[in-house]
Amino acid sequence: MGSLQLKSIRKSYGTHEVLKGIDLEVKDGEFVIFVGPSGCGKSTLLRSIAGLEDVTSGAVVINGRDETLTPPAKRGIAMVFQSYALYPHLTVKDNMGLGLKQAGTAKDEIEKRVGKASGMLSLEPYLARRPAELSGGQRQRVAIGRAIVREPELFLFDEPLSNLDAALRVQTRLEIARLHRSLKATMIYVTHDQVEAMTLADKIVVLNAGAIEQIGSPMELYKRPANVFVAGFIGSPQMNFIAAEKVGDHSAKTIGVRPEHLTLSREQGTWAAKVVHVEHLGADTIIYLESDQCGLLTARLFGEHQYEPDEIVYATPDQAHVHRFDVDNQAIR
Amino acid sequence: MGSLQLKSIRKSYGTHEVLKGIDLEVKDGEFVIFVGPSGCGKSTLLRSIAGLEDVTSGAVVINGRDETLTPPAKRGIAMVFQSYALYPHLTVKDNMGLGLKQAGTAKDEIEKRVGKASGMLSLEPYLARRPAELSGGQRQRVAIGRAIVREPELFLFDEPLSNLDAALRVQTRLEIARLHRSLKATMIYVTHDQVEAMTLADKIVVLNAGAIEQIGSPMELYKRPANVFVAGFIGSPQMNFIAAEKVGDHSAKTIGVRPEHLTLSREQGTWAAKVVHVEHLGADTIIYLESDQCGLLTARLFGEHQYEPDEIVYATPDQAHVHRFDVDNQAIR
Amino acid sequence: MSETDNAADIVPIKRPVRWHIFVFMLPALIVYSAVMVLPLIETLRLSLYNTVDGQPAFVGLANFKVLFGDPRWARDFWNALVNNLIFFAIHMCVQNPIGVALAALLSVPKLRGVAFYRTAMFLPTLLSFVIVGFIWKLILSPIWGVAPWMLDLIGLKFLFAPWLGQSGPALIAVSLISNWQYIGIPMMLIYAALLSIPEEVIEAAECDGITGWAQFWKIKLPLILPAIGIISILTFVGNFNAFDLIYTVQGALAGPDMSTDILGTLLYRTFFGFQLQLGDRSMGATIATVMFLIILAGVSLYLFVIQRRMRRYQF
Amino acid sequence: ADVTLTVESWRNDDLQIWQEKIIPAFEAKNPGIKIVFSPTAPTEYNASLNAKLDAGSAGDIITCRPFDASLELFNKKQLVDLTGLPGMENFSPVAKAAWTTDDGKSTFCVPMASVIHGFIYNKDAFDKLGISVPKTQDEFYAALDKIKADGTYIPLAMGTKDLWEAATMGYQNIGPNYWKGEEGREALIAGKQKLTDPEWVKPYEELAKWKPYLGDGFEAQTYSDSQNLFTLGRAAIYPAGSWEIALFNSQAQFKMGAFPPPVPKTGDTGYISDHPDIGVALNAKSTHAEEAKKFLSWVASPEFADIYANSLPGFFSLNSTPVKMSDPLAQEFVSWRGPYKSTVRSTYQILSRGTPNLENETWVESANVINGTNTPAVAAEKLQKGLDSWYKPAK
Amino acid sequence: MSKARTSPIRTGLVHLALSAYTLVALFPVFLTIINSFKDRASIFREPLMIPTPSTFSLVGYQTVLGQGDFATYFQNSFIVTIVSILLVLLFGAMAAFALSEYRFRGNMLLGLYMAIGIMIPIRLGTVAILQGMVAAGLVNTLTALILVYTAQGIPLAIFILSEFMRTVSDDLKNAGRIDGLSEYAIFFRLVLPLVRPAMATVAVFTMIPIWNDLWFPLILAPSEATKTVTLGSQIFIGQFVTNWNAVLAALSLAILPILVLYVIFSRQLIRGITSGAVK
Ligand SMILES: Nc1ncnc2c1ncn2[C@@H]1O[C@H](COP(=O)(O)OP(=O)(O)OP(=O)(O)O)[C@@H](O)[C@H]1O
Ligand SMILES: Nc1ncnc2c1ncn2[C@@H]1O[C@H](COP(=O)(O)OP(=O)(O)OP(=O)(O)O)[C@@H](O)[C@H]1O
Ligand SMILES: [Mg+2]
Ligand SMILES: [Mg+2]
Repeated sequence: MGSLQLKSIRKSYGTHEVLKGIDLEVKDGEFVIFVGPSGCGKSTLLRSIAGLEDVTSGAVVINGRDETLTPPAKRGIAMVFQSYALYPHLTVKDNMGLGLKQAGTAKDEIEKRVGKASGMLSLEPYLARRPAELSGGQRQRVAIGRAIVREPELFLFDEPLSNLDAALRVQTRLEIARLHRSLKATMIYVTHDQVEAMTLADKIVVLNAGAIEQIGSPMELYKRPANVFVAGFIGSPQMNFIAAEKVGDHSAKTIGVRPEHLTLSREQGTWAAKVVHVEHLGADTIIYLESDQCGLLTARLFGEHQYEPDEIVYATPDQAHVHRFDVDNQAIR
Repeated sequence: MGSLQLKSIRKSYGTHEVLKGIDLEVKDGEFVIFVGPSGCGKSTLLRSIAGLEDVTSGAVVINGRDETLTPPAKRGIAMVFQSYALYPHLTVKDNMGLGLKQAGTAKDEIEKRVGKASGMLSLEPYLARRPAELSGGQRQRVAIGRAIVREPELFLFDEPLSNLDAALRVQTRLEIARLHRSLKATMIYVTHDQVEAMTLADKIVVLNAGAIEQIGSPMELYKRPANVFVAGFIGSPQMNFIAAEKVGDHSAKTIGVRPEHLTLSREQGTWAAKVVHVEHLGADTIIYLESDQCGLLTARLFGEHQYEPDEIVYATPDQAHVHRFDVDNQAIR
Repeated sequence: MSETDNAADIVPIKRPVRWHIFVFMLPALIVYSAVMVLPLIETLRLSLYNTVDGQPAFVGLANFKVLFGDPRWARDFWNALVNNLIFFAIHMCVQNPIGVALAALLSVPKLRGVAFYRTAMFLPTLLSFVIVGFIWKLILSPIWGVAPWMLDLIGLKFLFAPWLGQSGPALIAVSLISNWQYIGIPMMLIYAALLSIPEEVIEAAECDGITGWAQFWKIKLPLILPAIGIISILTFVGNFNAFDLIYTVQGALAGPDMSTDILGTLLYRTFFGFQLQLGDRSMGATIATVMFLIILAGVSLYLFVIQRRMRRYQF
Repeated sequence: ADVTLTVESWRNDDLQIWQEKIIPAFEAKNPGIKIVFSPTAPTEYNASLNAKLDAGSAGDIITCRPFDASLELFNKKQLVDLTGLPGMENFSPVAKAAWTTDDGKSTFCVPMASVIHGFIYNKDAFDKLGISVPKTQDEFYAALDKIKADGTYIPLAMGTKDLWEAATMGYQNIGPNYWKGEEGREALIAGKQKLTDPEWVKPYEELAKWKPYLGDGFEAQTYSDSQNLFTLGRAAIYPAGSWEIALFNSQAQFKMGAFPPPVPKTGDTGYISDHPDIGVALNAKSTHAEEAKKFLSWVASPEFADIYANSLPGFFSLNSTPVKMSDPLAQEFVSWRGPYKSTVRSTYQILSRGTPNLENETWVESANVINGTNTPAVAAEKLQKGLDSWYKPAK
Repeated sequence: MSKARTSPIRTGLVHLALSAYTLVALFPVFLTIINSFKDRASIFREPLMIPTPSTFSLVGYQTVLGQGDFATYFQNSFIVTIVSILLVLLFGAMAAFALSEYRFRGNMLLGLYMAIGIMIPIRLGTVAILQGMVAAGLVNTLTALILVYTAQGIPLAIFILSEFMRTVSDDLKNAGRIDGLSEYAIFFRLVLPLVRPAMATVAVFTMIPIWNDLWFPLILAPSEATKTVTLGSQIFIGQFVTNWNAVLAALSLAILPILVLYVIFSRQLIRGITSGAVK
């Protein structure tokens, strides 16, 4: 009841091609996350699915029907906009309830659903306010609330949590996950947050410059990135890329090691390097190294560690987790 | 040349008090980060410092002068707005350059600074576009660029990186850190991102419901949170709080253990618990546990670990990192 | 809007008929066409007819030939056109800038008494031209003496002249009266436009050091340009249709010596007649058609050239 | 049921008199007929009446402007031929001329009132300055000079702002003395005289001499300014039309007198403009033609003439039966009808049928001449040229 | 909004400028009103003096109010004006929305067609209009006036409103579409409330010529029962009338109701602004 197929969707603004032929199959009830660098076309793709943007060519098939020309209102979707797009003249409550009211839902049913959503999003104290009187995070929550009260089959979220604080973000993320499970709705979600992407998604779609780089489950992407781009994009801090020949590996062009797969030792190891900068995050420590052989390296250690800039350390890659890429930047498997 | 003092700043909207007496001292060249739950008053405080919001009482002292009534333009500040607030009619280039032009900066100097900032923010391809033709992340970068080209003494950033992807975020964060060092400017920064807060700040100010909960360096807050609120707010996933009496500790009301300070073992440990849910983030694994004794627990393990729901495991807190809080939720030192 | 931008060029699939467009257009179209357009066409049609031997007959463009060929008709017409252009120029240079300036002042944030100022300054616009004509004739009258008395107060009495009675100043004086009356229109439109600029953009400008005048010129003005476009075209259309005020202030003959005659007064005099002059519907319709073409040219220029180039910003 | 007749008129000033005197008098005698007097502002009257007649929604009784405006309506068959209407015999052909076809065969309006031009003066002022009523042109200027020298009064209350004041109260007022009334007017229509002939230029030359005697800023002085100047006692002489009498009587706080336009030389025949101004006609589309005719016959009766002329001093009946006027000023005006030769305004009949319109041009040029922006000769030439451009007198 | 952003000097200058123009705008009106309360002689002798006990006189008002049934006239004017405004706003806004929101073939031409109405004075069509009304039996009804004024107001309303509707954010309308709102609901529930300042402006602009119009009441509805105020009071403004007391009183009386209407609409404007200004 919420399957989606995109068939070579293309979209241009004037001569500028933003989507370069997107093919995608989303099964009913799946949770799909779009990630990709800023400006790669995530929002545009989401808007095309919603029917807000006319695609230049290609087809949007929802539940097996070609809906490329169906108006958004008839596609049975809910969407959270990156710019929130709240109705400035309505209160929070009416912002959330308008769609239901329009659909002729009974008053007390609206009341109930809005009550539930606003409880879930801690919005109760603000129900009577207008958007102008809310903080950024509160507005974002209203936008989410507006989408979820309608309980459609297909949800589109454009960076819905970017303005929330960590605690609320975790909480809302869990709520969305629960919603997904309980409604069995299909969800398509854009985020920049790695944790969100890794924890929520059934399937992550990595976009780059209007094209799909890889589609896969979170751990697939983490463990077996198809190419340098995906390898670099998934995981934070970014994977270290080292010119293969510098380290004597001639079967690849580039090798990649994630920061968490480097171990440091003051005594011995594969690559000698100088500590450049140390970041203490509490639970982790990020150490930036400069090595003659491999250039800049980032290592991520669990817990707290005292390293001083200019200290010389040895970094050893975990051989089981070394990625190798060919001249075309494709992973060698 | 960029010191700031806030003297019992209060701000109400009607009867609703948003800031409840904020005292803060920021030294010249310091990097101060405001964190706090959504709606706690961070943006309002920032806007009060900028002079965009009239404080109800209290004083804003910049560089030793009381500037409570000085117009924003004369305070020598630059600000990045949460909603970007770009000039819709100007190109990206002119958006960034307008302030300088107004200040009478020479043309080639403007050119140079805009060039530098747009290089730093990867905005070169968009210099001739207008905000409406940009993606969310691109707009945010323009807003940052507009602030930094002016190189004032005091920067105010309201969640400047929330719409950027991980890579760009790291890159921009480093640029802001570099900018801070090179300009020796004072920066006040609102963020929800723990990594940003921990890595950038000289000093983190934790706000809650319009009041300051704690001020301290990132590691101070992480290691010695003053109270339950700060302990819960700093660190992600959140610290585990356990009713002290349940675990036989009668000198405290609550004890807190961060997820990263729990070790799991299938064989033995302090608290027996059942696995509820496992999140694989690649570099880490988050394990949610249900224990009869302590209720819900979250554990964070480095690397990948295979646990299955319903498995029984034993969690052991790292005694060196157990936090203890009294009945007033204050930390016991 | 964006949703249909490129539909025509590439996607060959036909979109379903959008009935709502018809529904939205229909009531306006019906009332407007039936009560306004058809009667007007009926009238303009008369420009191709004239009475020949006491019978109405189709004469083609003969009426236009008379209007432009007959020296007297042509003289009256060109005189009116030139006066009209002056009239328009004065409105553009006086009324609209002042209106914009007033709107800008009114939109200064946190100003007290805005409602009063706005109402007071809009009051002249509310008045019927009968009132306006009557009051200003009195004020400028050398007999009643208000204007000379006030000039005397500031020691400028020697500047006073019976302006409305002198061919040179009369047109300027009438134009200024009209400016006084209609200044509320640009003021209100620009005020509404200024208010729809988002607060945060202005705040960003404040922080950027762009304040006061610079803020107006560099931020607000570009954002209200579409509204300025509207007031310009409305002024243009309004001025080329104007006649009421001149009728009441200077009479139907737009004295002295036709020096305040504009197209509107010429048209009304011709069409409806005046005193012993009988209404000449054919020549009136001919003048109306020419005026219509002039205005149409202006409006088309605006719609097809200026408005298309002008960027609009969605807030 | 009662039949209601609606009277279209531009005389909104007369509303009260109709409601209080005329209508009750008629209705008393004609039960079953109700009259509604429905006036329009004079400036709008012609246009709105034409529109209503064209669309068929005009009232039953139409008040007629003199000459061509009404003739046009008759030619369009919008007015009924009233030649045989009972009561028409009460009017002389001259009285009917303004509402009769060019060939003199049909009359389509019942003449109602005429107005006479002359000068009204402030008697108190004349007495104070010891001026006697001027009979000739020279005496007239002598009087003006004297008033001017004294300085208390503005000699002549006239402005050029409204244009028609200069033409009607100036040119048409004094002109007949120079072009010899009907004689000149008919000659002009017949093409035997031209506006550039001395008879027609002379009045302009006289007007040009008025300038120094007018008030400050007379160029912007409106008609009502002039009235006020005079009635408030600030001006001594008012070039007038007889219609002012009622208003002046109610407003002026001093004694007034009137004198006819001074003749060029002692012993010259005097001429006055006694101009038919108001008539009433029957709308051809009226559904109550019979009742309306009854009403029109009554308007033609001496009874109506008496009520009307006495309620509206200054509007003189055109009825052959003389009406005794109770108002002294009005009586003064009407008394000139015997010794002076009456004529109608020179531009009204036939000569204002084309474009440019001679009447309109006369307004403009009269003002120009007084303002000094055109010399009398130039003005006359312009008028004649305009007339020549379309008027071909029947040879 | 901030005190810090408003310097007292700047505020003072702004007030000075605004007061100065207010004076210019109000002075003639003030002059009319004070003189309407004076006797005739002092109107002329001391036009600038406010009425004193010795010069005070209500004769003008007595004359005016004694003439005709002004209560009915006012009622007619209000009905005609208000109904016409409502129709103009509704029909005009609907058409403006269609023209500004949708791209369809002939959009531009249709826009131009709708603009013709502001290019030719409707008065020229009087005869045909009157004939139509006679045929429809609407002469001497308020309906006739309402129809004409609605037709007359629509072009300007479309012209102004479509410009303002273009500034309503697409995202917002799209959010509505996603929410399942029909195009009608988007128009009535989202766009209309958001262009309220412009609607109020249009209402005021539409109101002025209607209220002040003399021509169509004269032609289409001159009967006593359908007379409007403007028509009712025009008898004091004839060519030969010098009854300044009555004229000034009639003029003063005519200012009041339209001022009231204006205040009503401009209050709408303020409400529109405070509720819709910020996203
Ligand atoms: N104009 C206003 N009227 C009434 N209340 C307001 C207004 N503006 C903000 N508030 C309230 O003030 C509180 C603080 O808002 P503020 O924008 O400072 O929050 P914040 O800390 O920046 O939150 P976020 O992280 O979500 O951006 C919020 O609860 C908000 O609802
Ligand atoms: N109206 C427009 N005209 C021209 N280019 C546009 C327009 N709208 C978007 N673009 C461009 O299309 C590209 C894709 O935009 P989109 O909003 O889909 O990016 P995104 O992936 O959502 O980025 P972000 O993560 O920053 O929100 C961007 O490079 C943007 O500059
Ligand atoms: Mg986006
Ligand atoms: Mg905020």
